[in-house]
Amino acid sequence: GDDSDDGGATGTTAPATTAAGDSAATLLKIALVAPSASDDLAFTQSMVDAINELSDPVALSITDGTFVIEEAATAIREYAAAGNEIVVAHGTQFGASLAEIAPDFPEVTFLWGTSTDTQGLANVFAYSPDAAEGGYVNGVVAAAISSSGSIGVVGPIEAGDAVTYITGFNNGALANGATEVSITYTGSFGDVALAAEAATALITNGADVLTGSAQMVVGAVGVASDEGVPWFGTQANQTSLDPSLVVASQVYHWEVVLEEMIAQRKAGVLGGEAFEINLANGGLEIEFNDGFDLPADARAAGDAAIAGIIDGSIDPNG
Amino acid sequence: MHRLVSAAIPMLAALAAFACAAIVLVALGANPLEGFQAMYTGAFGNVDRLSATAVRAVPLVLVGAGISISFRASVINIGGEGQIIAGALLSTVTALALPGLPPIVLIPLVLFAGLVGGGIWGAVPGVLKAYASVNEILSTIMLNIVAVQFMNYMLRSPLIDPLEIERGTRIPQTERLSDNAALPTLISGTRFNLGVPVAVAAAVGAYIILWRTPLGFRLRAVGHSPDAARAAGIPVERSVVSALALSGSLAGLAGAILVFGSEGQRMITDGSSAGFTGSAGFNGIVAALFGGLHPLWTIPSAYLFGGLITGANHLQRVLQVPAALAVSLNGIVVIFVVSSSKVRDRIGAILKARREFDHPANESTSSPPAGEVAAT
Amino acid sequence: MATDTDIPMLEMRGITKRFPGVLANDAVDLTVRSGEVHTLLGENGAGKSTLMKILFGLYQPDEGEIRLNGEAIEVESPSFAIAHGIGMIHQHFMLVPTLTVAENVALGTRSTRWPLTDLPVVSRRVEEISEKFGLAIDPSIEVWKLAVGERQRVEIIKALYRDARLLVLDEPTAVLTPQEVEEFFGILNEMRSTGHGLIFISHKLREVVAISDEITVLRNGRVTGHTTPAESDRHQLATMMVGREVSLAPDRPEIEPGESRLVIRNLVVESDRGTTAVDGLDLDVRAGEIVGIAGVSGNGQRELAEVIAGLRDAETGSSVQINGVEVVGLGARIARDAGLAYVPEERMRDGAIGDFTVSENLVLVDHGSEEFSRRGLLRFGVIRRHSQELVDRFEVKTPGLDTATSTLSGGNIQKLILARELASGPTVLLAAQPTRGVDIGAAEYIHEQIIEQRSGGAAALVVSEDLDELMGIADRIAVMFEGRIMGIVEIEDATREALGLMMAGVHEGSPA
Amino acid sequence: MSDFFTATVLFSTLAAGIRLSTPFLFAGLGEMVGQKSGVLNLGVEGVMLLSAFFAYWTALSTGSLWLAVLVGTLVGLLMGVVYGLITVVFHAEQGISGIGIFLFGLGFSDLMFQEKVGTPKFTSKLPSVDIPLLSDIPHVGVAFFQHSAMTYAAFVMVPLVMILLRRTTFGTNVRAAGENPESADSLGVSVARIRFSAIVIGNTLAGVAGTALVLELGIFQPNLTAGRGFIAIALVYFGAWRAPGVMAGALLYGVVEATVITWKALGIIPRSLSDISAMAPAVITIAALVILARRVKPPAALTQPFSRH
Ligand SMILES: Nc1ncnc2c1ncn2[C@@H]1O[C@H](COP(=O)(O)OP(=O)(O)OP(=O)(O)O)[C@@H](O)[C@H]1O
Ligand SMILES: Nc1ncnc2c1ncn2[C@@H]1O[C@H](COP(=O)(O)OP(=O)(O)OP(=O)(O)O)[C@@H](O)[C@H]1O
Ligand SMILES: [Mg+2]
Ligand SMILES: [Mg+2]
Repeated sequence: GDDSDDGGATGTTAPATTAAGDSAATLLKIALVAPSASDDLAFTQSMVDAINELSDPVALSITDGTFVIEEAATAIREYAAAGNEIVVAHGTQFGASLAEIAPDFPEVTFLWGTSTDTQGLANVFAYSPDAAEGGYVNGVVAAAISSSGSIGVVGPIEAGDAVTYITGFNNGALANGATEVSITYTGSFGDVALAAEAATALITNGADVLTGSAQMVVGAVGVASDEGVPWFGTQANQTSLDPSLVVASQVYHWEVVLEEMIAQRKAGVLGGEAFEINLANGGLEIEFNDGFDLPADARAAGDAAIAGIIDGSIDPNG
Repeated sequence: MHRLVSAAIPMLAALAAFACAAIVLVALGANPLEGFQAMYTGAFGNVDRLSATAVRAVPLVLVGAGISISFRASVINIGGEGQIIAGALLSTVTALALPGLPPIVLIPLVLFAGLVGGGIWGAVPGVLKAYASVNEILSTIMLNIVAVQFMNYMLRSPLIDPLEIERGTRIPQTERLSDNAALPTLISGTRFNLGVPVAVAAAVGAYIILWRTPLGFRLRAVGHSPDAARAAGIPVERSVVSALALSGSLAGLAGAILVFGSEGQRMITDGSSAGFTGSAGFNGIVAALFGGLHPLWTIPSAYLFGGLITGANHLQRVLQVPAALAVSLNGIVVIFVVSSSKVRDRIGAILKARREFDHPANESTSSPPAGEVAAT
Repeated sequence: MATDTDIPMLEMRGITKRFPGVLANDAVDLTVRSGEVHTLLGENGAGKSTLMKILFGLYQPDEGEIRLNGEAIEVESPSFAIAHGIGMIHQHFMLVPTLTVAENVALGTRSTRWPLTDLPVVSRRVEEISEKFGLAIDPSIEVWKLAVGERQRVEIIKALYRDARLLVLDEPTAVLTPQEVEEFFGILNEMRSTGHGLIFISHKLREVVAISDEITVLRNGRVTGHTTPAESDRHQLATMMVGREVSLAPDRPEIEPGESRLVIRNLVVESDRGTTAVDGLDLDVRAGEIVGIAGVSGNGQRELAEVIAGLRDAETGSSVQINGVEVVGLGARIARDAGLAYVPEERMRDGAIGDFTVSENLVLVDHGSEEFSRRGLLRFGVIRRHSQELVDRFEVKTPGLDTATSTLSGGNIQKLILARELASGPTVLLAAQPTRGVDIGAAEYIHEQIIEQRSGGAAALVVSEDLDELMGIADRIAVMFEGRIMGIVEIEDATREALGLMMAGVHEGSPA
Repeated sequence: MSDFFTATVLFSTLAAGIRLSTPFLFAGLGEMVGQKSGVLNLGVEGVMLLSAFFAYWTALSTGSLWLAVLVGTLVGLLMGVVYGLITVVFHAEQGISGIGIFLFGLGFSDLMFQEKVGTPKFTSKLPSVDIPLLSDIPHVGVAFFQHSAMTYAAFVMVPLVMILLRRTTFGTNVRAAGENPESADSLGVSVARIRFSAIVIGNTLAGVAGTALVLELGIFQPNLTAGRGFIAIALVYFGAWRAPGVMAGALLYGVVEATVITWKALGIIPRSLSDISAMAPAVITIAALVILARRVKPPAALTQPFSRH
């Protein structure tokens, strides 16, 4: 079922990221299909950054902003047919399509995330973050700096990665003395105005620290920033949104597992394994913002939580 | 002279559209000629592309055929998005409930469930309009919002794949649906599946309903003049409900096909309606209006529009320009070319000529003298 | 009366206008002098409105010349016409129903308080004009609330407000009651005496004879004659326009009426405005008789007809039976299934669908019957044959069966509706204003058809404001006043005077 | 539980509702003016997005909110000219061209954002203008008198639009063009010019709506409007083509939205019903219409292109 005559058209693909001087032919050809924009300061950007961080330069093609699942499926199929060696399907929602496509291209390695399993496909590597870990650490630090003990969370819909992060956050905050974690799901990934009003409502109701997940949280960050309420980020370093109020961000370093997957492919293993980035393997990192005047004890609580999670003494999901 | 002008206008419109697109492409540092070439190959380049375009056109054909019915009855249905979702949900539930049925039974059943789901979601604004004077533009827009939230709720909670709960990943999707419900691929190696002929058949059905049946006659009568229709004994309120229910059921069928003809074979949400429908609920309106609100003309019109979408996506991949470009290009082309009424006039003229040639009634009345009463 | 100059106010020379398949005007000449009422007479579709629309800039002529006060002009748009003192009162009202009278009048004119409206100023001028020409109207009322006669006045005021010297009146009286026509003629006389030029179009010969100074007759788009009331009487005029003898009083064979087919008891109906429109009405119409309902419009006739046709609900306790079937509030289908045929008053709104083809309109009521549909599909062959037959039988002038009905002339649309309604072989016929706007030849034909139904044993109820019409065809005439029947007169005893008194609400012992 | 009923929460919810209704109000009034003239504009969402982006970009690159408001408004005006050309001059089908504008706005604002801005950044936001004295009234002040200038402007637009439509010659012409263009034409009113102007006004207001939305948030995102343009269209039907009616609809929708989000934040609405409760504004809007049971007809010539033969 592969349609080889696509090669001609897609062959013109300009390598987006090529170290100068390298001839594209010798580079590993990677294609990325992702649901939001490459510079979204969140999920998609984390993967683009990671690929750019790889030790060996690659020839990268990107199809981003394909939130329509069927369109993403077309792109995945096309990239596979066009001779890319690795196709990254960067979106949980693409998994079902991948189950159909991957068997048609046994020579291609597909990376699929976030997912904890490969659906039994031999040429699929899965990757996922244990977002609860960073959530937990953020929660611990948040509780430490909250004077009211009331912390607000703004989420999109109660599903996927957001739930994992928020669960960890909730556990961390409550474990460190927070009295109340108010979690609000706005019902939308895109409604910035609603996220802003959610943050306003949380603050009115006494929250003095906020966090949130998904792309609409910028609305909430804006409100936090106006009200002088500290903010915790996830998925990417959100410090640039407010250099004085963003306390810390959980950042995804996919390159940790990407390197491993690429190595496996070079060794002839095309897939079949699930990888996780976490604090222990350095795939997850809590980046503290130096611009925020974080009390030493809060920082210490955070570092302790990180250590505890790494050594297994703390279960962020528990 | 006048002829020349009216022929030139759509050409100029097309040129203007391409000129605009070219400017944007150049601004993005891409070669416009390569871009257009990529667009063409992406949409119609080979069997595989043609099939992908056909698959992309399926929801547009269905929504468009449905829109033709409702607009002909003077009911403006902007609720395609919600109706697609409703049809998809009901067909999904059906497949979840009866996974073991053989394909020959299950496939028609899930498609029928799609029809019913969309039909119900269409009938609601119909009833609201007919019996509570709630304008359908308002109610269909609002019901789109309700449908999305309902889908999110269903996929997040009652219908969620148990594995997702178990693993804690909580992705809002159903388990993989029974393979017995999967729409078979008709041209192997391509994505051309059973959904395509089903959509075409449904459009033909819509045509037959509108122009060959008493029901369609009534809908059109109500559309043109509710007062005259009422005085002639036509049930106006019921016709309004039928129009929206029919229109919705075709959109619902599109929803079922999106689920069971998809690569994924399960229903999943990204929280928005567009993620699932690809905005077919809106784009179907374009297909229908460009097809002159004629269900049969909606087929080529949807195919062209589908090609515009697949072509623009392909262009995006080939030239590595942002995906948002594809959406803006679609907008530009729609604005310039599709909305140029001269194009519609021409289509109208073609339609008219066609009607004069192969009007079915003409054939059957060849016996009585064509004794038309001349006006002079 | 005429001004002393030789130059006529308006000269139209050799005007030709073609529509697809129709030569609407064929080298038409028309001369109008100031201070005269010049009548255009002609059958439906003869081209009268077309000629006038050309004069007003709504259509462009294919050939021909227009001179206004001796000067050649090219009327490229209505604003040009208005600027040159031409006013037009259209066959179909050109009013914006949601605007007030003053707003309608002011539309398109300059405001002294621009950009704001100057409605008080407009209202004052409207009142002046009203006073001068006797056109009573409240400028602040919204037009949709007005009765037809009042809307007519607004149209005239609109023209006078713009200082129209030459005024086209395209069938202004078609919708007026006899009283309103009287008043209206008063206004025209006033305008004539102030040197206005008036072009008048009407199918009512009695009016034409009464008001005209000059008469031009059109047939098939061509001028076929020129006369004055002094030279020609009604019969001659009728002959001139139709091209053959027309009988103004149709034959009505003697028949003994049978059982009651339409029985109305204690009918109480509310109007749209919430007032009581029909107030405890009882009436029987028997097989083989035609009952006329006379009355000044607005006395409940419309509501009565709509209730019988199943289009309007009545208060509880009301009863209307068609062939023994109760139909009140059950919808038009029930009434029709019980044997009713209905020719509505507003033909373009309720009677036919303009965008449907002639053929589609001819099966509008019966499209779902066994005859026209089988196994859920329409039978186009049968429908076409049936339509062709009706078009031939009822002499509907149309280029073809697939012609859009809206392009037919008014009279032909009315014929089409009658053809459809009568073809079903009704046992009860309800016809409201059946010949309104219809030319004399067509009216004759419609009357014959209604009488033929009567002969066939149908019960017919004809609502009309045209007393001549009712006196010509009815067996009995019931006069409605304020929602009740003032009296019922057998045709032998009916006089215009007696009926007129009853219509005005004066009680007189009814002879029956 | 009873938290919601403390005055503080109650009135801040009201304030949030008023904030949320601001874009609806601008866009709804604009759509209403267009519809009154007989033109349906389904492109509101697209125009809002374009204006939002360009206003944001201006604010970001110049730091001037005034300039941003001006640019956002002008973009709306420009789109009005474009839409006017398409529908009035070329007699295009209104449904298609509106959706074309929607698609273009959605895509182009996203494209420009990625090309010109990329990583989201905050601009300064519209400052809250506290009305002297009134804003000090406990609770009431917070709810009604501590809003941005744009919010006050939206409510000031209500009487302005009423005056425009009811008291000016232009307004009379607009209503005539939407109700009976033949009649307007027969009196020498240029239906094309009137409709064109009405469309330009309508789109300008849609542009202001997008501007108000983005400057209230201080940040742009692709598809920032999240369907608000379509809701604004629906609210015109809710308001039965009357400015106060559109205002009532905008407030109803906005306040219900604010209430739901507040109740979620307070935990009054359990998380399991988060999506179900998000239906509330839509459902309540429909329900309100059913209860009101009004029978108001749209302008008679709505969606009908006009041309003389
Ligand atoms: N009576 C009929 N029987 C069969 N086919 C018909 C009939 N009327 C129309 N059609 C078909 O429908 C098409 C009409 O399309 P068109 O868009 O011209 O509709 P229309 O006649 O203008 O409808 P409307 O009167 O509602 O505007 C023709 O191509 C013809 O094939
Ligand atoms: N816009 C049009 N398009 C096509 N044909 C038309 C149009 N207007 C009028 N006609 C045709 O031109 C002829 C003359 O019509 P016109 O309306 O002038 O008749 P009329 O004398 O005013 O009739 P009536 O007494 O019924 O009003 C008719 O055959 C009519 O069908
Ligand atoms: Mg006429
Ligand atoms: Mg037609």
